[in-house]
Amino acid sequence: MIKNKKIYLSAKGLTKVFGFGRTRTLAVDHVDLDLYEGEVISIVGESGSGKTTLAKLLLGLINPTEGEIYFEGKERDLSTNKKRVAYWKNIQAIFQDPFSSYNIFNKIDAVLLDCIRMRGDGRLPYSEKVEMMEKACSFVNLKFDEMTNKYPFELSGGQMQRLMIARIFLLNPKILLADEITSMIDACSRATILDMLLQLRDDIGMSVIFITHDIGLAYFVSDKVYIMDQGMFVESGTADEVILNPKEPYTQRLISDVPKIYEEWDLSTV
Amino acid sequence: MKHTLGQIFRSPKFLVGFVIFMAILLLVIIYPLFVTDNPLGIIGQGTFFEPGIYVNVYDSLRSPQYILNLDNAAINRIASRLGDQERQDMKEWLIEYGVPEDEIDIDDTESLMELWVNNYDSTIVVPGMTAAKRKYYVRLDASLEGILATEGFHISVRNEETGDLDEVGYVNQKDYVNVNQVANVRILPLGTDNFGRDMLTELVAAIGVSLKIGLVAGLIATMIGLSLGLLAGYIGGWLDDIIMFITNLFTVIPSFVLLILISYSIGQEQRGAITIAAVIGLTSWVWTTRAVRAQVISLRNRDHVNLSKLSGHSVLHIIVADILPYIASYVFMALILQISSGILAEAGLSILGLGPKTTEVPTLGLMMNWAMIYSAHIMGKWWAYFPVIVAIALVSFSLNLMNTGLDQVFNPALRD
Amino acid sequence: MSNYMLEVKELTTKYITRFKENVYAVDHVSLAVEEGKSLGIAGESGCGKSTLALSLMGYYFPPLHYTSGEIIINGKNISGMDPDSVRKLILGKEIAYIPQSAMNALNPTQKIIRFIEDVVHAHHPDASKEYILELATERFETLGLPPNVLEKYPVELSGGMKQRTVIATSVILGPKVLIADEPSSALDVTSQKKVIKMLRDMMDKGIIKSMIFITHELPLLYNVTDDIMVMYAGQIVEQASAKNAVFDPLHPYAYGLMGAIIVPEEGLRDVSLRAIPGVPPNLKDPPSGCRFAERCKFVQPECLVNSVLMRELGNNRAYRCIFTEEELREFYQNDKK
Amino acid sequence: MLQAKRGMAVFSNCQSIGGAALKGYLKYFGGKLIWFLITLIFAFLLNFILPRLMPGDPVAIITQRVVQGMTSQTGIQKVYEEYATLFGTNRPMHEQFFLYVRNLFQGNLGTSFSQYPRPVADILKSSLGWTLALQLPAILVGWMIGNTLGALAAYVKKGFDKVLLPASIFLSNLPAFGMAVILLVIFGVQLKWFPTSGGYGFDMIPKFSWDFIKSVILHYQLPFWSIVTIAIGGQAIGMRSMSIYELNADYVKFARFLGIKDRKIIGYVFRNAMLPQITGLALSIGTMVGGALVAETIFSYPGLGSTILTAVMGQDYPMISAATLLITLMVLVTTFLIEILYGVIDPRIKAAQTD
Repeated sequence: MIKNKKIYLSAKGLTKVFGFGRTRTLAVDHVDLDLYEGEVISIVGESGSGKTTLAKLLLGLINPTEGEIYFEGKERDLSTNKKRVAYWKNIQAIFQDPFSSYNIFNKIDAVLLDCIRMRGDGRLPYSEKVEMMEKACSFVNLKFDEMTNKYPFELSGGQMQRLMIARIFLLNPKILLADEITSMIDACSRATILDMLLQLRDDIGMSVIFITHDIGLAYFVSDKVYIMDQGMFVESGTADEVILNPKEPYTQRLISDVPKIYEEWDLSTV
Repeated sequence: MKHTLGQIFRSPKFLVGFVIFMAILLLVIIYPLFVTDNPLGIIGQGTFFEPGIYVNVYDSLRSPQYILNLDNAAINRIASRLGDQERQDMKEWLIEYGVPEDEIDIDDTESLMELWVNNYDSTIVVPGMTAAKRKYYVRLDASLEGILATEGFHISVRNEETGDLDEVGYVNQKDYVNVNQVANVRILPLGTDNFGRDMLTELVAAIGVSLKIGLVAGLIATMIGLSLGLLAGYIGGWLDDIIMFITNLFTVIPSFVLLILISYSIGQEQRGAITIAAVIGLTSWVWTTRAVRAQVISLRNRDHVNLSKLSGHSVLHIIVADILPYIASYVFMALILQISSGILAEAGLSILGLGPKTTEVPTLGLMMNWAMIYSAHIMGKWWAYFPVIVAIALVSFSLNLMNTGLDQVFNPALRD
Repeated sequence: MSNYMLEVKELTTKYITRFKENVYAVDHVSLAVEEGKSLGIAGESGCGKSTLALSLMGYYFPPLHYTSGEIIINGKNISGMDPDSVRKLILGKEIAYIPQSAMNALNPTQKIIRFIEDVVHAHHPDASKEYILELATERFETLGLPPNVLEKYPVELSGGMKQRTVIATSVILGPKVLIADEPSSALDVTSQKKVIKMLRDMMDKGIIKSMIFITHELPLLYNVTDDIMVMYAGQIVEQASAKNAVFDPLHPYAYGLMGAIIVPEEGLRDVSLRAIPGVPPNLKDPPSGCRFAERCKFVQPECLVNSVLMRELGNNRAYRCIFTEEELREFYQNDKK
Repeated sequence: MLQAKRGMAVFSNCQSIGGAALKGYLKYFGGKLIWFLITLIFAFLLNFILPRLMPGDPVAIITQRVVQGMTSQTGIQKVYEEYATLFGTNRPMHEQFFLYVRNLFQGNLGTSFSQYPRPVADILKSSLGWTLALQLPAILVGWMIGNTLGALAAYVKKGFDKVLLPASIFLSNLPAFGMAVILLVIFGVQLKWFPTSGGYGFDMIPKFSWDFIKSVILHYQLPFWSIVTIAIGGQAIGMRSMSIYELNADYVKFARFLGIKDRKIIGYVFRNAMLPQITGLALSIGTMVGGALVAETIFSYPGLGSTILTAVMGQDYPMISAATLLITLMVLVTTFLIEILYGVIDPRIKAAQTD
């Protein structure tokens, strides 16, 4: 069923090198990736595997050393600020730490108003903008009037992360990149966050790229899984293929190292 | 924002520093409103007049006289002429002469004078006393001669035609004048300096100028530091390497030596106060650049900056809205330190004679320099240099205290 | 009744914040661990589990202050002991502590062996350097750590290696009780497994007599500890064997928590995850009745009235709720439909 | 004392530099060395150019002084040309620079204008000895005392910290000459314990007799203590905040929970807080030299400070550029040495250097 969908994003031979001489590090090493409309994929890797660098490459926040990124079949061109903004209308992100995602000197309304301006509705009367913001907040079951002209430090982690999703609701991009968005959130509010994202996927066909170290989460939420280690994709395929019967030794060891509760967790294979 | 302001004004260190600094600032602003004469105006003929109230003798003779019967008036009059040294010498002579020591009490002026008058005779040759010593005693005896006299002074005026002196008035020992009624009275709380200028007025003006120099130097250094730090930190790459190379160069070359070289090569004529401030500013931006760069680098890939990019903001907007507010507190603290070091640098330079031109404007450094050249400190003229040191110390102490207070507000780990 | 390595009765400790407010992060906690057994303590961030770890050590320094309750280690009541003798006789010897972030738990400018010498000399001043080196080498080898680590500086070790070195160091004197506060959560999965294996080996080989393992990762606790306690807002709300706690939780919070577990195992994709709305209460002035009341799906008016006591069910199973076991099981039955 | 024992432990660990680490080391210090040389060249350039920017013509001033009595214009002109060639000021700028550098390497720093026939080199040689003898020990002693006081303020929280911090803030921003003058007045003029100016008695000729040395020691005291008190203030504040940071580090809590006594833990903290202060010393030597120069001029101590002052008064270009170059060199060398020493002492830095 994925096949007849449009292809949103693909990367060919994507590479990123930092530093030179003594401090030269190869963060992303010739990575290939395809993302279809409405598809949820996960990039799973330990810290230092290069998954965050890959995320920044896909987002266009940093430029690749080698390889190309195609958006909707055409090669991506981010030479001018106008082109970059046009690209960012279609691809957005939510980051790991809600507390550091907000500018502490601005009220949280600024975050939502930025999105409205970026959508091109900047000149709408303020009342209409408030209406939009109320709709977005209700989507993430927050009440706008409880939120408005508050400063970030007056909100809880869960509320802030949900406001980030409200932001995505306003921009309704084609692709959302979620970088470790649940690792700072308590388990019991994790489910609500995931449901909201999947809801957006069903409503507007938004495709999601999950960046995570939590293999359980990847298995639970995504259609395709890419296992990443030292900048390279070690294995990729559907969630059941990769996680339930992995072929590569690295993936096998990775899956066996995760504690299980239904099957026996074999501690001898250290 | 209100919340942090509240916190700032609750930190004791900041408050003390702020109060001292404001007091100095107010002094510099308000004092010239009352005392309008030129700080470099020479009013005293002669060097280093002691602090005190200077009453015009001529006018006091003209002003109304009042009779006051004060019992220790005579003793005060003698005491003011008999220093400890003279009392010691008198005691010595009397012992030599044969008066038993326990009878002599040099603190009781009256009994000492009586013994002296009854026993001293310049003709007696005391064994073992040099000729110079004997002449000294003769002079001492003569100077005491008039003290006990009870009659007053006759005041006379030379008559143009006859050429002789007509008596105009008589002043006896109990006549007093009311200072407020004397036409010309000048209070010199800090006396005068070696040129004869009123120290207090000069000091206040100097503090004002030094503050201006510190402010200009501080602003220049902080602006350079901020812009270079932002460029190096945010844009990075080869630009960062060049800026850091220059910064490292300036870190190693001692800024004070650089100051000497530059201000020296400007030459005496162009060295006005503001040029010196500019030179100090141009050689002391290194610390701020380094610190701002470090902070900007850590901010550059923070999530809120990336999100701001993703929300379509321009680089300029990101720098102004997302980077600057985060480092504003640090930059302000750096400014305070730069001002304080600017003032100290100017003072240091002036001591070496490389400070601003002397004729136009007094600065704290210049006043120190003049005091040193005319060795006020060796001759014990404390009012020529000590108040200047205290002024410099107070200004930089208050600035630094404010900085430490802010430091504790902005990084809680340092809170004691 | 086999003897308890660690018994804690009604322990209460508080934080005094900078604004002089009291935060009761540990509120009348009671627990006991028998010899050869290990106890897991699960809870979300901010529930007071890390504070509990520090409070169990019997040694307090600002901002944490002791309020009331008893701590009995290997039969010795240490709650009344003066701090210096607690440090000399108990800390490192009877009870050991593993911090969460091992990254900077070791003195950065000192070799590992020098630090171990200091630890041993704190309790046995006359132990010779050779004896200590021998003891450390033997202990590192039994725990699967290369002995040449002893000559290295912390900065030369990887994250996983540093954490395992910290653990080996803290049990060098064979303490009765080991308190491990999130020992593996900052590590990658592979290093985490090595740490867990090390902890299990130490229990099996009798290097330590008992262990309290504190973490928010429930699948870990299920595989490591014999019993599990669930903590919420400074109080213990559920106490059971590992199996019962995960598969048959009684307290509504525990029920919600266990429903939110995600593990990469077959069949998990079609199970709908459970969520608990709302946020934990502020510990500065906790609500009077049941502290979980405002977030509980099955809340009744009487929950909010008086504080709820633990209900014992025998063979050290208990939960803190006013409903009986049957009522709760019935709620969960029709909640699943 | 604690310090000595700590020092031993420090040097015992530097033999353990393995082969691979050595290669990393050399590459790291190779880079540092190149940067050191570039800075040196830049310092040469600066010291050469700046005096030459001076308005007015130095050679004209000397000829004026020399030709006092002469009347004939041509005579004066000839003397001017002779000096111009001697000092090379009539050659194009870049040629002058090469001449300047060539002389530099031969140790010939040109002849001093103000003290004419005497070459700059030996004026500097004599004053350098005095400055080194005064400033290095003073800066080190000030650094030591400052750090110990700072550490004490951090550990002994209550009384000590409330008193010491404001005092050290006040001390550290007293101007260098301010402290010098105050000490001079109190101990020199009032109490007459120490002489107030000069490096040794005026009537003495420098020789190794006991009373000459006694006189030097006496003259040494006031300038020495005025530099020390300034250094104390700055270092104390730095050390205090460093110690507070270290005291809050996790290893302190972990060590306590293993039963290690506070005295030993404070030993760890002191050492970890002290090491970054060594870089602090390297960085602050530059600024301290400035302050110390001023203190020298107050006591007319025969060091580089007074030499620079007389050179400035006498508009003596070769003297000024040579003296400032010398100071820059001194600072450069000490900073470089301390950086090497730092790598040896602090394993955290050694790891950063070799990986």
